[in-house]
Amino acid sequence: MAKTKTNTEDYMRMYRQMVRIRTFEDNANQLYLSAKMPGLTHMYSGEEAVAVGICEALTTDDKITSTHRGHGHCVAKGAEFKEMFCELLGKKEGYCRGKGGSMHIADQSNGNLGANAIVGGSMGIATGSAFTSKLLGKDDVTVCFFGDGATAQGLLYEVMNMAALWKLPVIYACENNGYSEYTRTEEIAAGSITARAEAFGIEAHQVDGQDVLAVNELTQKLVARARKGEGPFFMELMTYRYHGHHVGDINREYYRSKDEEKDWKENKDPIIKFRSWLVEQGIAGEDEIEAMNAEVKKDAEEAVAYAEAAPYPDQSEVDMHVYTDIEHALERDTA
Amino acid sequence: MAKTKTNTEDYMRMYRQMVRIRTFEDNANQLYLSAKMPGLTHMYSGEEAVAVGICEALTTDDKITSTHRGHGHCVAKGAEFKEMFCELLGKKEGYCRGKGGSMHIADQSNGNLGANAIVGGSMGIATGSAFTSKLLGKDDVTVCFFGDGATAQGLLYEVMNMAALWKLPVIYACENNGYSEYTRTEEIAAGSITARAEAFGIEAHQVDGQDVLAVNELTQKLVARARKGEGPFFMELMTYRYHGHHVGDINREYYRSKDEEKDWKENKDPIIKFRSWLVEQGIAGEDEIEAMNAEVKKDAEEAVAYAEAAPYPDQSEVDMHVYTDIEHALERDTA
Amino acid sequence: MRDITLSQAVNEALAEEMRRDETVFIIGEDVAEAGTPFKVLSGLVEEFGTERVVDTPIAEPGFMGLAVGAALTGTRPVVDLMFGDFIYLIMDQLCNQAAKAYYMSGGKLNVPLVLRTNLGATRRSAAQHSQSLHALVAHIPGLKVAMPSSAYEAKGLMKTAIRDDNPVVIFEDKLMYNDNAPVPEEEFLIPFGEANIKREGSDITLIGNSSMVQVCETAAEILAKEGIEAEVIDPRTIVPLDEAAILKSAKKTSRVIVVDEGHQSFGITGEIASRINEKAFYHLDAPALRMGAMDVPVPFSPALEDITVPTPETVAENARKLMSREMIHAA
Amino acid sequence: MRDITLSQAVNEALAEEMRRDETVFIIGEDVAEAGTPFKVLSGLVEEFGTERVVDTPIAEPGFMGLAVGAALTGTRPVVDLMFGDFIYLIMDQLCNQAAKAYYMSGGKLNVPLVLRTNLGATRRSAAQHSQSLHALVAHIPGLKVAMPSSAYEAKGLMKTAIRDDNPVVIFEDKLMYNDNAPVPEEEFLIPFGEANIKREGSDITLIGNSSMVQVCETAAEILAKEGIEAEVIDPRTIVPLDEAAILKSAKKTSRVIVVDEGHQSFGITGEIASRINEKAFYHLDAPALRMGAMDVPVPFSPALEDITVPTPETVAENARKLMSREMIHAA
Ligand SMILES: Cc1ncc(C[n+]2csc(CCOP(=O)(O)OP(=O)(O)O)c2C)c(N)n1
Ligand SMILES: Cc1ncc(C[n+]2csc(CCOP(=O)(O)OP(=O)(O)O)c2C)c(N)n1
Ligand SMILES: [Mg+2]
Ligand SMILES: [Mg+2]
Repeated sequence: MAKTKTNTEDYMRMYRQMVRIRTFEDNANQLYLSAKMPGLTHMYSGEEAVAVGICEALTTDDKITSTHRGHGHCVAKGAEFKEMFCELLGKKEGYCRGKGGSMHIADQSNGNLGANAIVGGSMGIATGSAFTSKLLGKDDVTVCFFGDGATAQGLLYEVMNMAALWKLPVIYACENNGYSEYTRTEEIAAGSITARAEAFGIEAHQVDGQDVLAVNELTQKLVARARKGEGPFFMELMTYRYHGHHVGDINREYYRSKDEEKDWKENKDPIIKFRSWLVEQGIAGEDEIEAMNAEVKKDAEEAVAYAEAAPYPDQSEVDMHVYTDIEHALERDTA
Repeated sequence: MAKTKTNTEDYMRMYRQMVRIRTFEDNANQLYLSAKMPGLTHMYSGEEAVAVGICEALTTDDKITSTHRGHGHCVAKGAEFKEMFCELLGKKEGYCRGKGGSMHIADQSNGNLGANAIVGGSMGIATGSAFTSKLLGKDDVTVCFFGDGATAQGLLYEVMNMAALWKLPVIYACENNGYSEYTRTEEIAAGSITARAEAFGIEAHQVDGQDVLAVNELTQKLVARARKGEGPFFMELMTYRYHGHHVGDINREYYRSKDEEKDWKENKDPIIKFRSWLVEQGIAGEDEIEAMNAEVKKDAEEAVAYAEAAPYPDQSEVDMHVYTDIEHALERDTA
Repeated sequence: MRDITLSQAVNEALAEEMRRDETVFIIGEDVAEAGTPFKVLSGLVEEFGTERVVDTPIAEPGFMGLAVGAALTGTRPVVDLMFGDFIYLIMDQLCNQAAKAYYMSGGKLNVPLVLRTNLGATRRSAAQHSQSLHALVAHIPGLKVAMPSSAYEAKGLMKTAIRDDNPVVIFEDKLMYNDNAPVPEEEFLIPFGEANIKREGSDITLIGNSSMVQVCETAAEILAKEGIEAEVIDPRTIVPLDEAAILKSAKKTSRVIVVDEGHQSFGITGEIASRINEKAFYHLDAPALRMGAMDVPVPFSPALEDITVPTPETVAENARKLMSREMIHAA
Repeated sequence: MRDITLSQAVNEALAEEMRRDETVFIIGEDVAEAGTPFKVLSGLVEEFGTERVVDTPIAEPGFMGLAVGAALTGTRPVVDLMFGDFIYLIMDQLCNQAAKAYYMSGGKLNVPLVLRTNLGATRRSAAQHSQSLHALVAHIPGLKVAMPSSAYEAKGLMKTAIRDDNPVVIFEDKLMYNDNAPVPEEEFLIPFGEANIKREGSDITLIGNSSMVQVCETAAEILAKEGIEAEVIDPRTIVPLDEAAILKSAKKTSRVIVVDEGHQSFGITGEIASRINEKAFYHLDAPALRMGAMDVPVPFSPALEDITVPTPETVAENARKLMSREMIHAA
């Protein structure tokens, strides 16, 4: 694995954050399977090293924009289980008071500008966030997460052009998990993804998205340079999603083989790999790791229980938050 | 100048078509200046070698899509002056019965799918036309004209991706005239335009757009290859517009110098250059050329006079051509 | 007549038209590989191949634009837009290009294209996957807009749409894909601009489209038990709109409720109600009442989402008020 | 009070707000280099520099999306969309993102953004540069929509829009940029949702917005000569809509014409007419009459274009008919 200059505490936090994501997703999936969750959701399991490697290189002031597969980014950027599960269940104490749900979870206090259910929908937002930083003379950096499938959206090229022209502190992070829905990346992406960024004069890197230290090391360097005005940058992170496109996508053999899934899970799992490394390097003992895993598991279970018992928003909230200055939007309709 | 295998007749037709475009534009500009033309229009003068070099490499069955600066493409693809001037004046005998005007002039009988007032708006259309050719097993090729400014539209990258994936017989022809409206290309295009196409696996060429033979030679080669299924291709044609962005853009010094304009007009004019070459090569004498010029001038003047005298469409046409199967669309409103 | 689902109906319509006319093809995301996330197109790629059932990259403006160009040059594309909410992404190609080509060319170019998409909330899909945006396209001259309310209409309208030489947008209700309805085995078409009287009644007219037809029918059943005979009208296409049928019913019952799943304000209900008020004014006991979806983004929480759209109960409730003349605003 | 043009009014509003609040910036095509093709922004780049008057590439979805992100993070962008017809290109960023962020985040994120664009036909600009598309955005909850009808409103509404914490779309009339009107030198704001009674009258109410206010005023002058006293109402913002003022006038005159430059069907007129019919039914002598633009793409030919939009003459003509009760449809 790649080396970084982070210390034990940093390593252990990275490990913990990856386990937190996996555990969150396992619980979310369980909520779906037991018909307790409204709607569908997209699992981040398998891709943990991407979100954690990147977000651990950011400060709370730095911003991210997220995707339909956004739980991992949200946890990695500092969110709490309780508010997240409440949101997934449409409860009032959720991050968005239950109005957003899984696909719109946002946590602005930690710099997460929100998940987005429009593929590519946040590319402009991330670029604009970087624009704010430059205009107001701040030094925060924005990371824009999106999938390989999203590279087909023209919006990406429009905003990369502007980011390059104006040297904005934004990092485009393409999570290439090999598929968009049920279609392989080769079938929907001609040429080379990194070359597309380079054609706009943007420095681009491809990196092993299962190696949290490699991701973190690269991100640290790029963030530091972006803060100095050397951005934008582009990263293509090679990774894999373990579950289906969404929790309901259970029979997947028509588009990808069980062997392929098995290979990634057994041989390239970012948590297993990092755990072995931690032990090998003597940074943590097996016991310590097991204890951490157990603690995270307990946290998640408590948060789920809390969220299940938590109240829904009152019906009077339905027309609140349409406009900042109009408490109940539908009042305007009555003469 | 580059050599091609075309014969005298071809050379003379190319020359004539370039002169026809220049003459058409001079008359259109005059109509504007004398307040006889409704609205504004965008002059193609200076860029003639692009439209002619390309369209002379196409058959009538081949398609083109055009832009807001579309008179040149229209003439080059075989249109008549009379119907064109009628259209510019909003007359019934115009190519679009006066409904389209300069920015929507179309001539489907010659394979011109139409000008477009949305910058980049025809990129999808051109790609779809090539899709038809492939789906129906025909061998026609489509050329998509657009400006350097239009390369900022994300749509281009979306359709180039599909064209590359599906090997469609389409040629993207970027007319780089150095400006989009009042902004220099460097200020709005990061990186390299040809590299953007190459990043999608599309073969791209930059060519001198003032050299009609160079343009023609390259296009002939690419068209032949596209017919065989080796497409898509991309061409960046370096050229210059002599007039303002539109006919009303008269004081231009705040965004480009008179010296720059003078240099292009005097030293890089595609018609002057080709004319000298024709004479040098002994393909035509000065007299012959002058006679041709005079004939074109007369044609244009007659067409203008005809169009000025021609009738407007009847008011009853206002709600015709909204739907193919409803003669008068507004009838549906009456019970 | 056998019963089939709305999904099957769409699938059959497409298969039949693709067999009939080899210029018809389907294009969109995951239409071949997966037969769409709703599995509506399952099996078509097996019969027609990937040349005519074309999986695209996630590039809605791009494949919509491509379809316009294909339609202009001799094919009949059926564009599959996975969610109606993505219509915002293709508005330029749909409204500036497809809708206007025939007019701008003075009748020389035309765009025989079908845009298949969907509408409907209460699926817990939140604000960007639950909108009913048919009003946006109905406003644009040059487009036709069809709103099937059952498997029967889904098949008949789709076949008509494919044969139409103009761009047609079809909105299917996401929640109805598995609903069964009797659909003839033999070929049939449903002409555009002809409303269907789903239920006859003399006391009040309920006009609904797509998902709201069922809501109106259920409301009518509730009302029937109370002695109120509601007439239920399904316009089937909102452009063209069968004004004659609507006015006839309005004049007969003299009370009308227009029900729609799009946002109420600046939507479909205002247009239909206005035409009724304008053209049947002296026949009405009360102005046509409008019931659209609330003017709020669709909330995720089930506790909120369910109250944003008209239901049989709220329609029946308003019908009762209209019958008892309670609905006329005070002053 | 001095007279200034609508262009100058917009320019002043922007300059004042940019001086007041350094988070305000302008972004769009040719806003700096050329001060827009209509020269509305001339001089601003000289005062505020290219950092705050930002020329973009021709990438409407891109710079609109960028502005949404900038607004979410502490700035107040004023997006310049050169022609209202390009709104189709940015609908996703405007309607799926900007309009919904505050709601979807449960009140945590908000988008204080102004989208400046225009509307209006009869400029011989043909179908893709002449549309009046305000109905599309008025339909989407979360957006506010302002329609200035003179230099005075252009200034006051723009200043209010910039200070508003929500996304606001302002449609200016392209043909009015050089029209003069008295505008106070001292600072003023025009609150949203407050209609302006442009002219008092007792016989009939004419409701128009943007370009159509002038049309209604001229119609009122024509009618006055014939002894018909028309009241002219300019809602100034269509979202929020000053229903109270509209209903008050309707009840007073009992006859209403709603005039708009957008396509009539499924547009603004249906909404306003419906609200009047619903809430002032028993006060009306006739249903509110609608006069929108024809439901056709805007034709280029002057011979056709001019008849597609309401004019003072056609408004006056309809007013006369309404007064003489000719407008009620036969049956
Ligand atoms: C504009 C848009 N088009 C289509 C969809 C439907 N959709 C949701 S996720 C997805 C695939 C995205 O693939 P990718 O970007 O690779 O992300 P991944 O799911 O692999 O993480 C699609 C097509 C959407 N939500 N938005
Ligand atoms: C979508 C869109 N945005 C903006 C415009 C306004 N506009 C018309 S032409 C033009 C410049 C186009 O530049 P380029 O593509 O280089 O073509 P050129 O005019 O130089 O031939 C602009 C911005 C438009 N018509 N459509
Ligand atoms: Mg993917
Ligand atoms: Mg140019």
